[in-house]
Amino acid sequence: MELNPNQVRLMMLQVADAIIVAEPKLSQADRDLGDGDHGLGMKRGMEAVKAQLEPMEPASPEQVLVATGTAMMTSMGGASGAIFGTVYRAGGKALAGRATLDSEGLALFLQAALEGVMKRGGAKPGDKTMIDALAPAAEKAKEVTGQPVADALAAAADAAEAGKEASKDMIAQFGRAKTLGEACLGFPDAGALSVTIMLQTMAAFAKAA
Amino acid sequence: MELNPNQVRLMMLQVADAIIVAEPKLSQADRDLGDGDHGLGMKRGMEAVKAQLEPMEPASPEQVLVATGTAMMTSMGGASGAIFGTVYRAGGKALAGRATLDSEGLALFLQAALEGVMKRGGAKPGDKTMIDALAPAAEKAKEVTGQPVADALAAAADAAEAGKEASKDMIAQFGRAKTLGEACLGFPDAGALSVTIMLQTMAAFAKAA
Amino acid sequence: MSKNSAKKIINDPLKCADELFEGLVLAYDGKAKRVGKRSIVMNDLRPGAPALLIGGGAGHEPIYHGLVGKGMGDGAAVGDIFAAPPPDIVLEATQAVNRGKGVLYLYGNYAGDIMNFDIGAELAEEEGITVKTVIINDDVCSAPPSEKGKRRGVGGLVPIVKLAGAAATRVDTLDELARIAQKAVDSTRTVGVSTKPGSIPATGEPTFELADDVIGLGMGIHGEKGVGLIPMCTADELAAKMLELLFGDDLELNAGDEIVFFVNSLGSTHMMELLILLRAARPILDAKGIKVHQTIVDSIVTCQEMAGVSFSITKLDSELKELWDLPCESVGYTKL
Amino acid sequence: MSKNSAKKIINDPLKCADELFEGLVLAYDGKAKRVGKRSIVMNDLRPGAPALLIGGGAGHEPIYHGLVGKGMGDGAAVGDIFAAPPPDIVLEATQAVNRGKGVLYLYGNYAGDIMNFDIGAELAEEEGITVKTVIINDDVCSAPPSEKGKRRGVGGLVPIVKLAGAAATRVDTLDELARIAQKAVDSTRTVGVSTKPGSIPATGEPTFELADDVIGLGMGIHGEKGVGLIPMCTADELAAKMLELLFGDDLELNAGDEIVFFVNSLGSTHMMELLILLRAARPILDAKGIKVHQTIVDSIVTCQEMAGVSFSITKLDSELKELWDLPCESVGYTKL
Ligand SMILES: Nc1ncnc2c1ncn2[C@@H]1O[C@H](COP(=O)(O)OP(=O)(O)O)[C@@H](O)[C@H]1O
Ligand SMILES: Nc1ncnc2c1ncn2[C@@H]1O[C@H](COP(=O)(O)OP(=O)(O)O)[C@@H](O)[C@H]1O
Ligand SMILES: [Mg+2]
Ligand SMILES: [Mg+2]
Ligand SMILES: [Mg+2]
Ligand SMILES: [Mg+2]
Repeated sequence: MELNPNQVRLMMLQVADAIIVAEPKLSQADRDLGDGDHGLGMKRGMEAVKAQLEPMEPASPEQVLVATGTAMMTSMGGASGAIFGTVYRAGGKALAGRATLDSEGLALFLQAALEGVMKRGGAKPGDKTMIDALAPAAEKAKEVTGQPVADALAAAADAAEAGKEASKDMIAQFGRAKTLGEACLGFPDAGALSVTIMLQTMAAFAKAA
Repeated sequence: MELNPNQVRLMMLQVADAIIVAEPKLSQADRDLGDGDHGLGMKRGMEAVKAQLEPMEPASPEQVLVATGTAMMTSMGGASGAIFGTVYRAGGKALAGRATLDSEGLALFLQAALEGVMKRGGAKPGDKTMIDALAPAAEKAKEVTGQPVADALAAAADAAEAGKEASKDMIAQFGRAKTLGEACLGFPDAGALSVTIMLQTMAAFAKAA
Repeated sequence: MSKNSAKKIINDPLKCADELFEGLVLAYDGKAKRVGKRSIVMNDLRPGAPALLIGGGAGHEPIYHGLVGKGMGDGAAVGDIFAAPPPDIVLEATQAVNRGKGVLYLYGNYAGDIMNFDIGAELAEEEGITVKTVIINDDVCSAPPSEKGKRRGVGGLVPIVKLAGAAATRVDTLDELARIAQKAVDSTRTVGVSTKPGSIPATGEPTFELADDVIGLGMGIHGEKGVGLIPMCTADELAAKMLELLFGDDLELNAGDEIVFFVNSLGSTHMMELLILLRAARPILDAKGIKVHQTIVDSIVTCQEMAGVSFSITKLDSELKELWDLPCESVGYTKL
Repeated sequence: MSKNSAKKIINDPLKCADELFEGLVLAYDGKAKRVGKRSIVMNDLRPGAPALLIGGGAGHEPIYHGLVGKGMGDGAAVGDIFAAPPPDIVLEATQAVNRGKGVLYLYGNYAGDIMNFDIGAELAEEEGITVKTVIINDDVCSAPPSEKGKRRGVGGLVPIVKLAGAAATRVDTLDELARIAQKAVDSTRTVGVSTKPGSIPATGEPTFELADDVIGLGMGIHGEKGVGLIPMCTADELAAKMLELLFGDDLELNAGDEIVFFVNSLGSTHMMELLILLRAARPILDAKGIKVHQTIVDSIVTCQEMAGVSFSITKLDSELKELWDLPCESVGYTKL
């Protein structure tokens, strides 16, 4: 089972709606550790994504995902604009030449996204950023290539969720929480929460598709 | 019965303490109609008065009262610094040549104070200022000359109290409440409250003397 | 000990006026000096010129005492928190700024200021110093145009002091200085609104009450009543209402007129909000053909942590415009 | 609809950044213009000179975008509320300020700003524009001197931008501009404290929590953690603590050194308080023989209605002092 370009588009529209609904939760997570605007930035980005994708008749998953990244990158600003813009732009480009999104493509997407983000921001796993959800998801996706994409997405989402939970026990090294020291223990990273919600929404879409 | 210069000095020290204690009440009255600092200004003035009068060996009531007015005038600022400074300076000068303060002197004092204040600030009775306590007190003092000064002070204090109460029904024409219109109905003027407390304290002192 | 629920960063709440004054003198970096009890006076004063003395109560910083400087006031007499300066302070400032040509007193229309400056003027006259007085009454919401004597002095004092200060660098007689200062007053109107009270350091108490869902339209800088309460509204709506009140007053504003437009925060209203209001106001001015010669967006006329804003308009004729364009420098307002 | 418990005077809470930006352009009275989505650029740019581009998130007005002007930034890239400007905005600003000699990016040390400006620089380099970057990290309480890379950019950005802006009026190469800007950064240290949070317009929520009886010592301008919480104290005690932290850092300050001393309000802290703090701080500086060449007391680096203050010290060598003394003009800071 795999997703055609238009299904990828519809999936990303659902992701956009899910993040928009989660805005208060995401802002609250950033209030605990940062300046409280993560949900607002993500919502702004997702509204730009919707404006891009709604009229689109996509020829490839790459096209949908790169457009998603570009819309986020140019509308959000802040740390997450650059980070999530990079996720979808770098990740999307890794799907060049692929007509559909299957579990192998998912693994490529997540791995390229992870590498792009690490290169962009200099953070590594354990630094209490969204990487702590993204990296386990990418790892898991590599393990489950061959499975239907819905199952692969579900597995990746679970890994992201676990990584997000694990981020509670980390001390931030990047972003606004980096000077908090031990005071950031117990709170999950806001960006990791966004990654988790995104993958969970994708998994739910693929399961229903 | 009359008060010698040192008794006038001791009386004014009691007045000072009474006003200092009443600071919150006076500030609250000004908060209702003005900028909320009347008690603070009066307290500042009364502390300056105490510093002046405590070491003084006065030769005349005039000396005590003019020094009181000068201390208020130079330490308070604001409307009440000019107004109450004028009360004691103009009123005190009217006692020139008098060795003691009797009920006749009280009438002269209050009348000169009233005229000085009206000349200084341009307000008249009914404008909702301290004049609405001072004018009836001055009026009453004229009626009771010949009585012991303690009785005259008590009568003047009662008249001031009644005038202060009557000020509740007036619409301010001067000071910060002048733009309030009918919104100032129901609240007594802060300066009228100060006048009342001063005369009541003087009356209590004279009665005990 | 007083309440400090506003968490003011102060020492003795009863010494705020003295202490801020001492700080202010330091803020002038040697360009102005302390005189007597609580006056501040420029070090370099043009010899043989009439002097401009401004002043008022403290607690509204940077006004008035922060408006002393080159092309601004020559000196200021400073009162206690929210209290006009007493006459002896007015006198010491008068003596220090006087250069034989007399002194113009320029201050806001409050009973306390008038009485104390008047007594100060009488004392100065006794010493042979000529004093003239111009009273700032720019607040259109405090009384109708027919009762200008009842109008308060508020935000418009900034352009007025700037223009009078520029005049003081040029004119040779006190009459001429007074004429220009009066013209600046006559050409200036302000409308202010408040959304939250400030509090007095010494009591910790807010100076007025205002429900959470209303704006005091036309309120004075201490919370004095204006034209009424209106429901909390958008910046666009508020800007339109404030300009409507300004246009409805007796200062004629026609297409082609040039103005200074001053958007002022009363304290804790953030500059973001001032800029959003400016964005709303300018198209309305433009539509009337009014030309904004200079925009000022700042927090200069304040009342502690009070929230609210004022719009001031000063209409510039060619004389005032020339004066406006002169540079000035002070703690509160500087212009190249 | 969002809460507006702070009673902000705004329109759509999600459009604050765009609207304040439009207002800001008007506040420049034609001296600067809007470019692209949300950049502001001076109209008169010295031909053939390297450019100074500043920028950052909105909501901290007047910084950064209010620091564009003569002898200040040539232009600014403006983000949304509390969010670094996206790369396309950085690019459009870069193109507009570039005069063939390259562009210096000067902004605060925040992950979002670094990433977005870096992407902008990559896009600009693709178009053949040389970009250099100097990052402002003056906040001594955010990391020890050994970890300067973790230090935030806070109040010291004002003297830093002023000095870099002065340099940009004089130097001919980007390298020289970057060298001076870096020297200004290296010569500047800030300590900030907070007493009350500000709130985000779009959510109405305060950005952090702080008990009524404590001060956040060393907190950043969004409420980021500093060296710890201390009990609410007097201005004198606080000034001494803040200076102690500044003196304890790695910027050598010896008798005879000349500095700019900047006392900044983070928003709703009133200038009265700033002046009382200045009064406390100056004798401590004097006792060390440090000479204050210029004092600034103002509210320039803010975070909505947040309460708190910062002290910044910039040490001036003869090169920086000469640059400091040049006049500058902007919405946020003007000097004769
Ligand atoms: N260097 C980085 N690498 C990866 N993710 C980062 C980095 N810096 C910040 N982030 C992510 O960005 C999130 C914060 O985003 P947001 O609140 O929108 O940005 P800002 O800090 O500019 O307000 C953090 O929760 C974290 O996941
Ligand atoms: N023109 C005037 N004549 C007489 N009393 C006046 C006049 N103006 C003000 N007052 C008195 O001053 C009082 C206010 O004093 P205060 O609060 O100290 O002054 P301010 O208005 O400067 O804050 C008023 O309650 C009133 O009694
Ligand atoms: Mg954030
Ligand atoms: Mg009062
Ligand atoms: Mg007062
Ligand atoms: Mg942010």
